[in-house]
Amino acid sequence: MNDWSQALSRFSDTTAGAPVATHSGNRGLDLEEPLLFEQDKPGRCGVDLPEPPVLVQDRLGGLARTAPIGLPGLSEPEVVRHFTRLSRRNYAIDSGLYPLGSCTMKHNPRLNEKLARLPGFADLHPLQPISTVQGALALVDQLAHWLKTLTGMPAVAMSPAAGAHGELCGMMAIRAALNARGETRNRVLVADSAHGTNPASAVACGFTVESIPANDRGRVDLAALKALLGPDVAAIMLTNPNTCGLFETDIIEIAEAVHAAGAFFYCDGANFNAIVGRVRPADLGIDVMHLNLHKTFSTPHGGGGPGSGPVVLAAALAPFAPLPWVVHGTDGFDLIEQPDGDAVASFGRLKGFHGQIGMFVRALAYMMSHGSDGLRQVAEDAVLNANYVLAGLRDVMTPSFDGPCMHEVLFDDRFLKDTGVTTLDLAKALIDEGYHPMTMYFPLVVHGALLIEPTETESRATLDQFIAVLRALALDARSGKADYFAAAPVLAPRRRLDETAAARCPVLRWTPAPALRSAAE
Amino acid sequence: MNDWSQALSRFSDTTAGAPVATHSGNRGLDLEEPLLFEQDKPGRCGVDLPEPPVLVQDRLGGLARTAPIGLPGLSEPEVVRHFTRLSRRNYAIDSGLYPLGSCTMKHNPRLNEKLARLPGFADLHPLQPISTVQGALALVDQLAHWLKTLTGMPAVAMSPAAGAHGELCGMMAIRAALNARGETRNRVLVADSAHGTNPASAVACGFTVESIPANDRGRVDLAALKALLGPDVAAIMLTNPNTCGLFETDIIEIAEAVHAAGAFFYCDGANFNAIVGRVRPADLGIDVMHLNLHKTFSTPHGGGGPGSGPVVLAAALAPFAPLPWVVHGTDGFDLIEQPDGDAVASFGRLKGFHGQIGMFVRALAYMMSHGSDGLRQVAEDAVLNANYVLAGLRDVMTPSFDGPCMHEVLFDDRFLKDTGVTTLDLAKALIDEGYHPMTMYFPLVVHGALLIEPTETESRATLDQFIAVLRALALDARSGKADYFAAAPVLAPRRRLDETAAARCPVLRWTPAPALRSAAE
Amino acid sequence: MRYLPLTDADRGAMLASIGVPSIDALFRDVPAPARRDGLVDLPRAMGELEVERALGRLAARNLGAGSVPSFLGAGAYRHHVPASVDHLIQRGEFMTSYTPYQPEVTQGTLQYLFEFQTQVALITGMEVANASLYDGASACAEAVMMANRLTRRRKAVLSGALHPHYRATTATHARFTGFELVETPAQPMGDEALVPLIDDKTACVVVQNPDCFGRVHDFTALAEACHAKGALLVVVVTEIVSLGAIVPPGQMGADIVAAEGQSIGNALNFGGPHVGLFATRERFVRQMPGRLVGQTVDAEGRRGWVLTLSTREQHIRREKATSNICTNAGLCALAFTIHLALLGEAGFVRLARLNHARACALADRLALVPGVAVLNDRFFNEFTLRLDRPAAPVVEALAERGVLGGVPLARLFPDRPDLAPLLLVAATEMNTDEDIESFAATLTEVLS
Amino acid sequence: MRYLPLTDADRGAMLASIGVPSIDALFRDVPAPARRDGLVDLPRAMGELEVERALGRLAARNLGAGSVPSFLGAGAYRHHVPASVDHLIQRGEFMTSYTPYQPEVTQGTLQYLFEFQTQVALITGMEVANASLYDGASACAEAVMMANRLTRRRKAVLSGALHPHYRATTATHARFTGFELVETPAQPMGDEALVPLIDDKTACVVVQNPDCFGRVHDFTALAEACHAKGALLVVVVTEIVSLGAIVPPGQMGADIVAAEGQSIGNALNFGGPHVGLFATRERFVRQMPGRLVGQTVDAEGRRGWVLTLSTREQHIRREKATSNICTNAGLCALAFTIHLALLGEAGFVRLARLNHARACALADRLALVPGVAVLNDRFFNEFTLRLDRPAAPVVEALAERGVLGGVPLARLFPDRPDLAPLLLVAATEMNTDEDIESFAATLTEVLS
Ligand SMILES: Cc1ncc(COP(=O)(O)O)c(C=O)c1O
Ligand SMILES: Cc1ncc(COP(=O)(O)O)c(C=O)c1O
Repeated sequence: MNDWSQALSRFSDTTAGAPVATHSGNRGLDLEEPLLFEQDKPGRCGVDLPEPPVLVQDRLGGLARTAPIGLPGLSEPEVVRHFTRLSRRNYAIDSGLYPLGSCTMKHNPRLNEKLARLPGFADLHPLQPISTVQGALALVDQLAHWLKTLTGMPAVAMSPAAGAHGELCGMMAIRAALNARGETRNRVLVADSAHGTNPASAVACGFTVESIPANDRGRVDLAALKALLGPDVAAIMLTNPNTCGLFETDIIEIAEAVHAAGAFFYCDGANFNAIVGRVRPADLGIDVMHLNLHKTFSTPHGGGGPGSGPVVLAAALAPFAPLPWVVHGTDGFDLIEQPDGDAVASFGRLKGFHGQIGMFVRALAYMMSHGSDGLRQVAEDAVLNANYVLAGLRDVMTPSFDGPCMHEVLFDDRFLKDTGVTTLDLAKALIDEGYHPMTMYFPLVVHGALLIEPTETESRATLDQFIAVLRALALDARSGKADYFAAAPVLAPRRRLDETAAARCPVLRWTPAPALRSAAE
Repeated sequence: MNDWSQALSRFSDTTAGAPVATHSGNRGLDLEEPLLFEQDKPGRCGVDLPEPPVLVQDRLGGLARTAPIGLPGLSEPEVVRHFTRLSRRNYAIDSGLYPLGSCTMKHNPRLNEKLARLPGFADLHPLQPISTVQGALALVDQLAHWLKTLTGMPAVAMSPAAGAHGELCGMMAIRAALNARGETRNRVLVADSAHGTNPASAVACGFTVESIPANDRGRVDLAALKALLGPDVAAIMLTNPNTCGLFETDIIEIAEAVHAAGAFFYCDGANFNAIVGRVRPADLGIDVMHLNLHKTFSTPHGGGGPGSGPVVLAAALAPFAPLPWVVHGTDGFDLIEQPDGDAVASFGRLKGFHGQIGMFVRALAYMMSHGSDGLRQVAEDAVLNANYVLAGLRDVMTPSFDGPCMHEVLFDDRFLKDTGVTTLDLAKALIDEGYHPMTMYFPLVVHGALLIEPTETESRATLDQFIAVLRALALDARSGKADYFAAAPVLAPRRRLDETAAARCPVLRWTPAPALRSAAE
Repeated sequence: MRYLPLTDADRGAMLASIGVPSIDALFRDVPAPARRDGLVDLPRAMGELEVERALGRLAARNLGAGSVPSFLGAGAYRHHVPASVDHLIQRGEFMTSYTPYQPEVTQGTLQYLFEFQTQVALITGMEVANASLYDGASACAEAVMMANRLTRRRKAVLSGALHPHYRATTATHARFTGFELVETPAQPMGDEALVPLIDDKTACVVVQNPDCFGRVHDFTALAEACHAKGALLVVVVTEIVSLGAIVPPGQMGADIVAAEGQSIGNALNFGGPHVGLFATRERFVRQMPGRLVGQTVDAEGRRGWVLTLSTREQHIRREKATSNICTNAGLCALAFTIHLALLGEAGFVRLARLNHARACALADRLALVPGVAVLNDRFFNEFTLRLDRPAAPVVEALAERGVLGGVPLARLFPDRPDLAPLLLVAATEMNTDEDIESFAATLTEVLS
Repeated sequence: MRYLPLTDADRGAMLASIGVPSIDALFRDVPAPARRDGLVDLPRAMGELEVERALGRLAARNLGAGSVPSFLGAGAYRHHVPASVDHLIQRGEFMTSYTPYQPEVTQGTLQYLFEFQTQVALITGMEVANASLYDGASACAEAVMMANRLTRRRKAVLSGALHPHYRATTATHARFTGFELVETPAQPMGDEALVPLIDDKTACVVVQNPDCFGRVHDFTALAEACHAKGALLVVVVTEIVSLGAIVPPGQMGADIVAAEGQSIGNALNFGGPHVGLFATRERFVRQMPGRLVGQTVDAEGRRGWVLTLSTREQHIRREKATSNICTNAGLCALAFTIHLALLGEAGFVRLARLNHARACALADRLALVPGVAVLNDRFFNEFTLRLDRPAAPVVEALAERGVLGGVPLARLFPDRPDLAPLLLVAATEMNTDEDIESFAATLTEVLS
């Protein structure tokens, strides 16, 4: 006869030491779920495949795998339940407001998912004869047309797989253009409020990075920038609107100064949502900019990708765009995959194949759905929502800068001074209230930053509740409830996690014995 | 300047009077959601349709709708979030064990969903020319072949939309056969452990119902049945395995007695999962039986349908099957939609069109996936799992009958005697533990019934934890924790709901003023 | 087998802890003659890819209505369903849960059913609606039986312009529960005289709007005539989208509305599953068939929903229940609720106007085809044509040329040779100008 | 617009509570010359149905690989993905959440990434893996740069049999970060001599298995030669399913594995999105690019997961980061994790065997076609043919006849006329006997 209680202790593992309200460790609809590897039954399989024919002799050249792999065996019902349960431990746009500044977490239409799955797109091999993929090439061409028109730029490189990849692409184009001019410029000036990928991308192209200080209005200090400019400066990297949620008011002068110094102007377009349809980067003097299709154009962020980061380019940089190029050929579209013909100056290839086509379908469907009128409305509503949040909170929290913001609003932690409550604590309290926290401690230019980006797909009622909750929490903080904040969250699937321990002795994979031990620790 | 706190009170409505841990009323990932109607913004729309051309004059004959309808206006993001949040307040098979006795809550494969959505099935109009739907008719024919083969019966009526609809169909066929024989028999004998639909269906065909008592072994009392049989008995209705989870051991003698009395034997096939592939109802002397495709053959229950309830028929009843009939015609398949030709004796039509075709695709995909071998294994594993639960609990709970059970196991509340804990309390405590409760207070033949049907798609590990939890709860009950049980559940989205109040003054729809009032009550 | 979590090792260990030697021991209650040792004569298990191929081949042998210009209606309509609808109904928490018997963990289902009931009541102009029935035809039969219970009368007058499937379904119930049906013959032209048929034995009159020839009617006077005789008016609606454009039955004085909801949120599915809508007056609710969700509060005073008035239902009342229905059309009702939530007031009205406009365009174009006459002067998105020859072979000829050109009334009224030349055609927002052109051109070709 | 919840009434009220007269006031920081009043020159908003039609037309202008017999590989493979995979990755909680920066409410993402890391480590035979990179080619470039960091050397030796896209991607990074590449020419026959190219300036040697001609290799000796010189061995895998059948790189002594994971769980997508796999030795982890999920406990001692070792990453280290990568391939990694969870040990091994068997059958059949020679004596599911003429036009001719007959190596090596007659063909579990027959028959026809 079994000792049934083992079945409990097994599950208590996952909540070892904790005072569990239930025998199972579950809490109503909040269900604990062990790792796949802890559910292994040898031989069990969630896919039925025909028995392979016995080969007289394989052609693996004596390299047939003999050692077991160690993958767990589960049935389909268990796998479906496993991932359903995991999904229920996530917050998402579909669940509620996700005001993560600089991430543009907007609604992801299901239409786009449906279209990306059409066999005519999803079931195409990248190396099929060009004659059999004319529709897919037309798709790339149409999306390129939308991006070029919205930015006012003459060319676009479609292959980068994300924003950072786009930065790399842009900086490489700049380097290639300089080489073509026979110039060696190695300095790149990056705004100190820039996202970490900016300096990292510049360095990945062999540049050295210096930071441009911000002025007290949260913008680039024009004088300081001019002082930094010189014959050895290859480019500057700014984000506009910048990561303080502010439009760079001097941007045209900045562009002129940069061009006068013979350098290029790279703009991080992650915040394009604030100005799409209302401002064309080309009109600001920008030479090159990446667009995060997974932000402004709503391709789902997917818990960390896949993304897509096309890069629009000024004429001076266009010839150096990476391969492949979709071009209009004699009969239909053609694909240039080698650095010859028109693409002879291309700096080369950034990834396998042609780009994030599946994301292109989604982004184009999104753009067509909005149209020129809808996209302009997107920018206006995104900015309106952010300013509405600012107006609702300015008297109880501390906005870092005066005046209206663009699509996101930046607060610092002065309003928490002497409360014993930190930016982090406030964010964790928001989790109990049913919200995803805002971006914290970024940008680095203010202390204890709280960067809130509601996006245009949030309703006024949602913002009203969010504002009311933040107002109430700000009040709580000032009324000495520091302990409440320090303990938060208490209603989520997990309390605060020990990140120090995780980094001190990293457990980066499951292994039979140790994992159980560490779980039982 | 807005009074932001209104935004809170609005939401507190939904938790009026309750001590809420948070300002928003949300609890981490457990999010409150108002009604659609409370999110209305006039003019807002989640679907973009082209502006209809202005008609010189409509052809509605002066009946154009003028009064507003009162539907709320929401955007797509709000609608997606609304229903995502609602879904997260449900328990489901995908989340965990759903041991609802007599409901056969088994895994629903996504393959079946995908196939049912193939345009070749989902996008067919029921009245297209027969020549354009040969594949769909072949599908019906193939599914019919599987059902006839598995039951050993010569005919099947495919159109019933659910089990109860199948019961109606079966009883109508019996009535039609009797009429054809020129016999008027009005009494139908129904086992007292039968599901409520059985007597209701019999009455809906104009029969009077009498109940057949069970013996102390939980089976039909053969002697009592024989005593009830007579020339005015049209049919008996039994469920086999019955709703006590027991196989009717005397079933063959019962069939003989029924037939000797000139009556028909209707079997409720809701529990076919216990015997599929191992026992053919035809071999038991059954004349007619419905099958719940949404139970045995895994079409999703969908929170209350749609289902499908084909009815297998003995030769004596086959001619009376309802319309339409799918038949093999001269060129391909044909559809008989009128009571003529072979179908001249058909008792008529039960619903619009041809049946639950979308469910047929799913059920056939399920059957093909299992095959004759897999379906037999289904019955064996379903029975094995139920007996495993019985073995794990027999010493701490009180099984109502001796011996092994079939696919479900019945306990009564004797083990709760003098604990102050009821069957209902125990079920509610299971909710906090992360389980859907078993079927309660059904069947009516035992006191405080707890009917547990794990199904074959639950793993041993899942059953081990379930058993362990029930053992622990049984112990808690006996150790005087009645208050804990009376209060349960406390971890679900809602505590126990006031069903009496709901029935006393029913609020069956939202109405602008009253709904708010009653919510605030 | 991919769906079965138990391994042979599990099975052995489980049999051991049960204390039986073999699985057969657990089937010992099965009488020996009925035990089967071998496998039934059916194919063995197939992998997902094989099943996909096999059923894919079957699907490929059908002509998908969306793959050609298509103009079929007659109780099932091809509308555009937003992608988010199908995404949301497939959420496991909706699709794989049971009827919401445990309200604490099924508030999701209960709340949307409450929203569904409200939507149905609003668009039909009625006071209350239930949580769905199987389909429109069975809802029609339930309506008549409910009228019988309410009036304690056993006669129903059916309009000849009621969809023949609805009439047949109702007739089946009449035959077995023994109530009387008075049916008038189907008349594609002219008004039918139903009032004279109403007497003090009449439980209800059943009419359809738009009717099965596509005509729209004002039933206000009929409702008054019914009420004057103590009878109820049952109005059937097979194209629910029509209620965005025409006066709702409730406003005409209907006592019960039985409708088909497929047009909103649901695919054609070759006829099923669809979703039956059922609405009536508040005072009749205790005689209503099907499930009802009601609002209440929980132990903490928070608003919530439960299944209510179950004393009408089979699981409580058994043979005394108002209906035998149990499983209904939950997930189709959810699709309906989501789609209508997306449409909202503005979208629903616009969708209806758009349908009417498409149908007007189609009627005007087809009227120009030699040998074709449009019979309706009033319609919503569907109307009747009289051809200069039997319609059925014409439709076959159209199908061969890649046009699904409507429903020949001979298919619905085989016993009415006089209706053989009639063709029922519908247009929705799915039909483009090109569709209409190619229909007209092909029809011209076929008729010439 | 259906995606925008604000109404004009909202906008007015919100502007009022902000205290500005118009939306333009909020854009006042935009320099006047850059302000645009009109709309950009692009189409206006479209409804869902219109967008569906427009993009449906584009999709219809492509020849879906599944609609004909298809034998393309060369870095992207057509495998069967169970329906449950695509269902689960579309759950809103996965698809619409961000990188898991808030672990308390993203345990779902974090746990599957931890499972993904473990799966990748297991099948490659390595100690640790990261949470994904963009794709195989970019992973290859990252591997070389990581080797440079680890060895503080700046020379990489690339096998000529490395996929040309991988080589090109790596070369791009080499050009801009200034490290040296030594490349051997592609040789479809015979072994290449890499060992002599390794010296004490060599950071790493990069090889591929199976290589871009489909050949499988044992790199054990090469690994020893690398280590003897203090260099690292980087093994690239473009067909990850092969690891179910052949000895994994880890067992051969690889120091870094850079692979493409598309074959498991992901569609072809015309080349993207795919998913880059990256695995290495535990002691190298702090030089690893990309995200890492680590196990820890929460304040109640319950096991949980977090993003860890972030001090390698750009958002902490900025210009000193090990890589600039931020967004990676999360959802594709989830598809990989789910599919591999379904396969498990038994299914993964069987799938690999099945692929090898299909390829053997294909090779045997094509070898019988006049004018065709099979070059490989050893392969997994892909091999190289030598035709009696240039392969590219042959492939075009095959496509016209409804067969996607592999990848002409001229497309990957345009600068190598000597490779023009070579055709790279792959077979997977998706290819039926009929597919193989019609390929062989059509090829015979085209070559005769
Ligand atoms: C301002 C900014 N720049 C660049 C990036 C990097 O984009 P991606 O994550 O797509 O690589 C981000 C993303 O968070 C960002 O917010
Ligand atoms: C034993 C039994 N009979 C009949 C039914 C009715 O089937 P349906 O709900 O499909 O109408 C059920 C469903 O719960 C049942 O359990």
